[in-house]
Amino acid sequence: MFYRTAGQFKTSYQADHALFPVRQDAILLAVILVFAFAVFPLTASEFTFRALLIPVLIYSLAALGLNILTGYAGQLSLGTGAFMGVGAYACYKLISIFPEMNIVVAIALSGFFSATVGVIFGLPSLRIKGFYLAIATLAAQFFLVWLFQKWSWLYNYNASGAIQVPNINLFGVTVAGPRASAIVQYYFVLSVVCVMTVFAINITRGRIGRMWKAVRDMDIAAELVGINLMRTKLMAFFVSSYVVGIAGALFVFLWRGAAEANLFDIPLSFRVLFIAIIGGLGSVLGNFLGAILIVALPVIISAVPRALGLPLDAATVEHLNIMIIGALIITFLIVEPHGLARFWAMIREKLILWPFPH
Amino acid sequence: MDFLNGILVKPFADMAAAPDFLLQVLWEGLVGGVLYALIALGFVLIYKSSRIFNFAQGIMVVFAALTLVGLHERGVPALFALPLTLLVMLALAMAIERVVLRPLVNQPDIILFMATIGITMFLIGFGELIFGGENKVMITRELMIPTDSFIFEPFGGFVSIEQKDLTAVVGAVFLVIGLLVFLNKSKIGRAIRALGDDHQAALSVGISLSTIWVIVWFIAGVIALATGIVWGARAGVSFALEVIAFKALPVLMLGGLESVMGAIIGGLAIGILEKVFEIYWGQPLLGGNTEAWFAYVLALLVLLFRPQGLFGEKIIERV
Amino acid sequence: MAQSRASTDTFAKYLLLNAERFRDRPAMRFKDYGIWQSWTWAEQLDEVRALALGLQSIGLKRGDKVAVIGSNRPRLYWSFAAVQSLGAVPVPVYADSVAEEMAYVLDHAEVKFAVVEDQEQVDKVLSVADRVPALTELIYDEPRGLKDYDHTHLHAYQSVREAGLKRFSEDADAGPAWLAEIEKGRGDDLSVILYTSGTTGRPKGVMLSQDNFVRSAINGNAFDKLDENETIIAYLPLAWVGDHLFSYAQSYTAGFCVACPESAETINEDRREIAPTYFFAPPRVFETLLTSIMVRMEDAGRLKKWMFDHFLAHASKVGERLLNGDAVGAWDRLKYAIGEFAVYGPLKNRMGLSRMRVGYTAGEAIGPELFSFYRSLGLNLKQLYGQTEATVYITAQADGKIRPDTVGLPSPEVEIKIADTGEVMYRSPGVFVGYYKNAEATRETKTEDGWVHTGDAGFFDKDGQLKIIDRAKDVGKLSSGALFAPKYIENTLKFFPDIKEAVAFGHGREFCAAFINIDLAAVGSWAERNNIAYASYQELANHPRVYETIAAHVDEANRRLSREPLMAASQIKRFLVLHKELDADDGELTRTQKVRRNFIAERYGELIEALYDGSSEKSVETQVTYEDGRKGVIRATVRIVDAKVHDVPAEIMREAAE
Amino acid sequence: MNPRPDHTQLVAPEDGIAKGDVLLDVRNVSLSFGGVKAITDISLNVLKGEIRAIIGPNGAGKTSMLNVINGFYTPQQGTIVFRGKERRSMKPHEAVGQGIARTFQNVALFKGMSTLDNIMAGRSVMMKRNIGWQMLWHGPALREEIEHREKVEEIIDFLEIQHIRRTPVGKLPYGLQKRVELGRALAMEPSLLLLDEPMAGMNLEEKEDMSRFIIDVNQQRGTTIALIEHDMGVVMDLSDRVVVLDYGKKIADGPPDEVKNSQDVIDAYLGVPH
Repeated sequence: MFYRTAGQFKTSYQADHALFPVRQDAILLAVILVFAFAVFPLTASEFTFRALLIPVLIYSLAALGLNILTGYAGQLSLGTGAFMGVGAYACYKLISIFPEMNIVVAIALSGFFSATVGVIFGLPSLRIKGFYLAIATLAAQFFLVWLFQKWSWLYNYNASGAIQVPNINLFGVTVAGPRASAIVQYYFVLSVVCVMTVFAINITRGRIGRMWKAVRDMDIAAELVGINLMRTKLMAFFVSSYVVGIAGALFVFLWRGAAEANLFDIPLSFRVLFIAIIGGLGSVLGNFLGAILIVALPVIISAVPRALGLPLDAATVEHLNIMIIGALIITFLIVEPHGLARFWAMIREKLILWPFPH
Repeated sequence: MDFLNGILVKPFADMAAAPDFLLQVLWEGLVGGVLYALIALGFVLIYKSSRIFNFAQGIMVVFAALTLVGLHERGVPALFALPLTLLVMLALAMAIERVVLRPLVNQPDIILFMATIGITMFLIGFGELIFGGENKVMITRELMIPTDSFIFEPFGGFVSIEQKDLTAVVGAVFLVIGLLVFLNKSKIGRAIRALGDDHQAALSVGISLSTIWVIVWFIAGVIALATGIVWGARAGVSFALEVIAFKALPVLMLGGLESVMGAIIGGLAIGILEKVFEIYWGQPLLGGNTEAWFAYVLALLVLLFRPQGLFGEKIIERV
Repeated sequence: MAQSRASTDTFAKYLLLNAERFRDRPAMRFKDYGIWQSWTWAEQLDEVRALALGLQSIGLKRGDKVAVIGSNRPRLYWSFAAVQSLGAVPVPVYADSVAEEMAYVLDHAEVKFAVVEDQEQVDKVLSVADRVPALTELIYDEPRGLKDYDHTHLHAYQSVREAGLKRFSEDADAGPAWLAEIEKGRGDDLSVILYTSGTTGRPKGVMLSQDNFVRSAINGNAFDKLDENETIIAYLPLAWVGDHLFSYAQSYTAGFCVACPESAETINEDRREIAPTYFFAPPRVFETLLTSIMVRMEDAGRLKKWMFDHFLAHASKVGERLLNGDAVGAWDRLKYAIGEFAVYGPLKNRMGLSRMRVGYTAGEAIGPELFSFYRSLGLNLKQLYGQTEATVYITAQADGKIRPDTVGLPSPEVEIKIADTGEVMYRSPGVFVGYYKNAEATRETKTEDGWVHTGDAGFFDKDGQLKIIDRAKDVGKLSSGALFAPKYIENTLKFFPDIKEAVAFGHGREFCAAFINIDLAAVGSWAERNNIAYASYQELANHPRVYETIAAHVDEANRRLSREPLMAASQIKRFLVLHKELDADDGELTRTQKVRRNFIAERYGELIEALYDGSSEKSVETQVTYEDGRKGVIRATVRIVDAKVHDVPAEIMREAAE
Repeated sequence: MNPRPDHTQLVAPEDGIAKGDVLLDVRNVSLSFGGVKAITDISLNVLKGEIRAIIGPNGAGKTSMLNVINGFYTPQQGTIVFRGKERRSMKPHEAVGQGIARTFQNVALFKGMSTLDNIMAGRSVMMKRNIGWQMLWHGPALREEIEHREKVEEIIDFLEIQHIRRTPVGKLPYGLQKRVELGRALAMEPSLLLLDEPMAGMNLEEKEDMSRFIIDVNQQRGTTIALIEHDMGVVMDLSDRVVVLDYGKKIADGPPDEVKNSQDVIDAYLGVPH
């Protein structure tokens, strides 16, 4: 209905390979970006920034990283939380050792640490497939979290065993630490997420993305068209863990402000996995949709009874929350196993074909 | 040199020096291993019959135990609460079949796997909502499980074996034997075993797929209850127990997803080895708590050499 | 080299002019290799020059005839211009002609060269080459599969083009000489010879001059205010005069861009991408489009279907009035605007007609309901009445006040008179030079003072708009003396999407009867939804429930005919559903898909007799030609059904009586 | 001026072997799986520029033979000489590097990807821009992408699959999937193209189309083709030379006419017991 594609034709492959070959998609994105960069910052409250906007962005990025590995390259991972931890701890150590280091550089570098660890734990993927690999990634999860606890050098021998983010300035503005304002942190996270998303889109739509998808869809055939399975899989682990590591660094530095080892435990891994799956595997957009749902849900669940005058205690809300998320996951899987992104794709398809049903 | 000594020599010297303590460690490991094996068994049954990697198996253990204790707390006599809990598990199996499995039949493995994670979360939330999130004590005595200890004194030392652990081991052995008899001798059992290979063949036995699924999930529920009672008696009943579900996963990797024997042997091996490693290497050298990951790393190393697990069938790739 | 418009009397000169005035504007697009390959006017000039010089170097001379055979692709359009620039005459031939037909045309036109699309056409031409003595060189566009052919007289377009490019770059005189050759061109030079597929007899070669096309095109451009900003999609046969006018002559004179689709399968997709601003199609195309819309909407959800039907009903109420600029109430306007957003706009978008400013249906009469449907959506669709002999334009509807039952006012510079026999005659700058090598036919058609017989019966209504009833020779009388206009009846029947083709009989008979062809797409989809299994067209056509459906349509058609005083007598009393689809390969349709009534009457004589002798079924054997030219026989028992005849409503009787 | 390529770019690469010389020589190869012999001491060669057929009843070892040739299986005995280089084993992706491409008996396409992407995937090996450029997309990565897209479009044009360019291959009918798979193999610009039952499961019309494509590939591009086919009739029309396998052994080798009349072949197809 809104998608009037008639008259949009391409006279060159450049145009055909544009990010949004359909004009309406570009308009839609522009609208969203205006909201993200202008409308939200002007209207959002401190609570909205901290409870919704910033976590949505960070979880989206983490899910994007996981999606690269699981959705594009087909390698199921249950250890995302730990890899986020590697990014966070790496960033913490970098800032501790080089206090003058620019925070952007520190975050960018910390991704390389998680990427390296990711590749090491990705090595078994060359021999192990499917669920066996999924379980193998749990080895990384448990081992790394154990390491975060036991290796006190990582948290600068703090008695609490936790890492605490100091105040960090960027071009004279405090972006991290107790003094940082939410709006600054929001803009920082938003910018990083935008840049990473663009990179991810570009990689996934080009040669490397095709190789990943080939390995995912049929690894034997991929090998027989000349794709080097080892390099392709490890590349996926590298890129995925890099993005996840960045998300981990943002998670602690731009949002939580402090972290203990168990923050990166299994529940975090699963939350990111849910976001990726509910959002839609093999899609970039889905990560954002999934993150919005998973982050907003508890907020809504606690807000609705309050609005209805049924005050629930915090524990009940927490239990309800878990239960509803569980039920939602099942419902989503039944209704649309390919996630919210596919849901949107179908709506978009309907709008393009409108008024025809197919 | 000290380091190498610490890894290669000292642990064995310690073992030799205190064989009674080693025996105690082995026993503790064995009991843990029995529990791992039981949970893994639940996984294997479900995987074999429906190709579902049931992540919820661990939480079913907790849920079963919680239901039992919770019912008792609300005044249901223990011996009545037990069959009632079994009924709840049956209802759960039916609900899962109806609400989750049937609509998701023929979906890719990963989707079903995710669905079981959904079940897991639902059960956690549901269980806590009804029975509360605090730690509970297993009604060991009410179920007439002995709680004393046998004390032995081999090698001039001291080994204590708790009677409830012994009961657990003996009970588990009977449970497994019963299960194997059921799977091999009964019509339904054979159908379940056939299902893993070929849906059509299984259907030709004359039992509907739904029925088989309900039965399988119910059996998994029974195993979960048994595990829950034993584990609850050792560690108390709360959702913190769910970590044991994760313990069962490396067992599966070692034993292979489809092998009943693999689950049992893998479970015992991991139970014993992780205990021994923790006591003799982990605590002195690595700051302890290595049980958190030992099983996984071990399984991972084994898989690197045998990608299908110790008991899995070799996969021949065809094009 | 500046050219003024006044002196541009040939298309080659227009090419030079456009390369100057529209240098970097698009002239041609072609969906190939996944994108719209595009050429500006300057590039188009380069292409045409290269081809012309290449053709010259393999011996093409002024006055030679060059056959052009294939689908709509830039290189074939360029060959028109290249051939004309050298003073030779292109003869476009229908690409789907069987070898037999092609042999006749090629030989009759004495073609010396042939520019063809691909291996299929090369094979066809080679298979009849011994019957075309004048033919010396064959040029093909698509090299696939032709590698191992003997290339002594066979040339790849690419190599001819390259030879031309080489000549142009190496020989400093070649370019100027070519320009000089173009300068020699005159308006009264022959521009093309178009063979009309004629309903009877051998095709006739209509000779049209440069002037015919240039002046008709300029008049047409002015009439519809067409300029260089238009885009059209070229998809109708090259050999059809309409395509030659719209996609070639008007493009050159107005300077607009012509887009060629990727293949026959992707035409709808391609049209949507291009979204032409100027569009032409025979009624058949609009019919197919409407059928596919309705078929696809069948599967829509209840709510959507209701909305669709509701807004279409509203459109049919006020849409045309809005388009005609009549007064419409504010509420209706608002509702129409909502409809535009929810239904009409998206629908036009899916059809690829969102940007259409001017659309024509031509070639034959369009059903009024069909016509109104498109107009009610806000599409400026108009009717055009024309002929090859007139270089298309005889009458056309002007923007604004349009009535579906007339074909409009005389086109600019066209004079029209109605002969005593009721036949429409015209005189215009587009009137053809003559039939090639057929002076007798020319004399029969064109009078000394330039009036041309159209062969159609018609009259002017009170607004001065021309109304066409039928072919002059087809209009007959029932034995009662009442008028029998078969095409009118057929069009009434063809309004129903389930009916693809109909042939009405009744001249000299007591009553009117009809053959009906079902539309396989529409009826097949209906059958699928109703779980009716069928293996073939024949089986489906003979299905009792299909007969029921068709009977209901015939009944409705009769009801409509009964409301027309002139037609009420020729309601359909009996009909049958034909056991095979009428097919041009069997000679039942013309290449432009018009029914060849006399041929059909002859071929199915027994069935016609059965219609009138009261029998309820008839066994027949019919010879068919398959796509590859093999022949076969199909046997069928065709059932004949009676239809109900309606009384003429009283108020119409009164009107008629007044 | 607008360049419009004329199917001239995609020809079989120069591999230093003259037309008619031996391109591939399989020497005394034996292969068994855990004691079951799949191939027993088979020698055969493929000449540059020919269409070579390998036929035989089910279980004759045809697919195993292809798997040996392109490195998926390592034979226990015997060697393979390709383009003058001798080898016993190599990784399948190395075989691709040497110029061997293949299709599969049960279509092995990347189901989640479009026709275009599937064929593009066939050119992965030839694309070189690293991840840094890929991230930026514009510039070298895009240029490379377009360069290969042009070649892929030629293949799409050649195989007449324009209308399904954007369709996910999982949704295509079987016959078209086979065609896409051929396209993907062609995209690799192979010296030797291995086709595993290219016409299995097709109706007559699809078979005719596929035969035409195979012949066109061979004649226009000069690609050497070795194919396995079950349908004797098709093979006899298509191929220059035929080798017949039965129970892992070679029972005949030669031009179609000769092979057709061989008693061993007739027996094998009629199922005469050994």
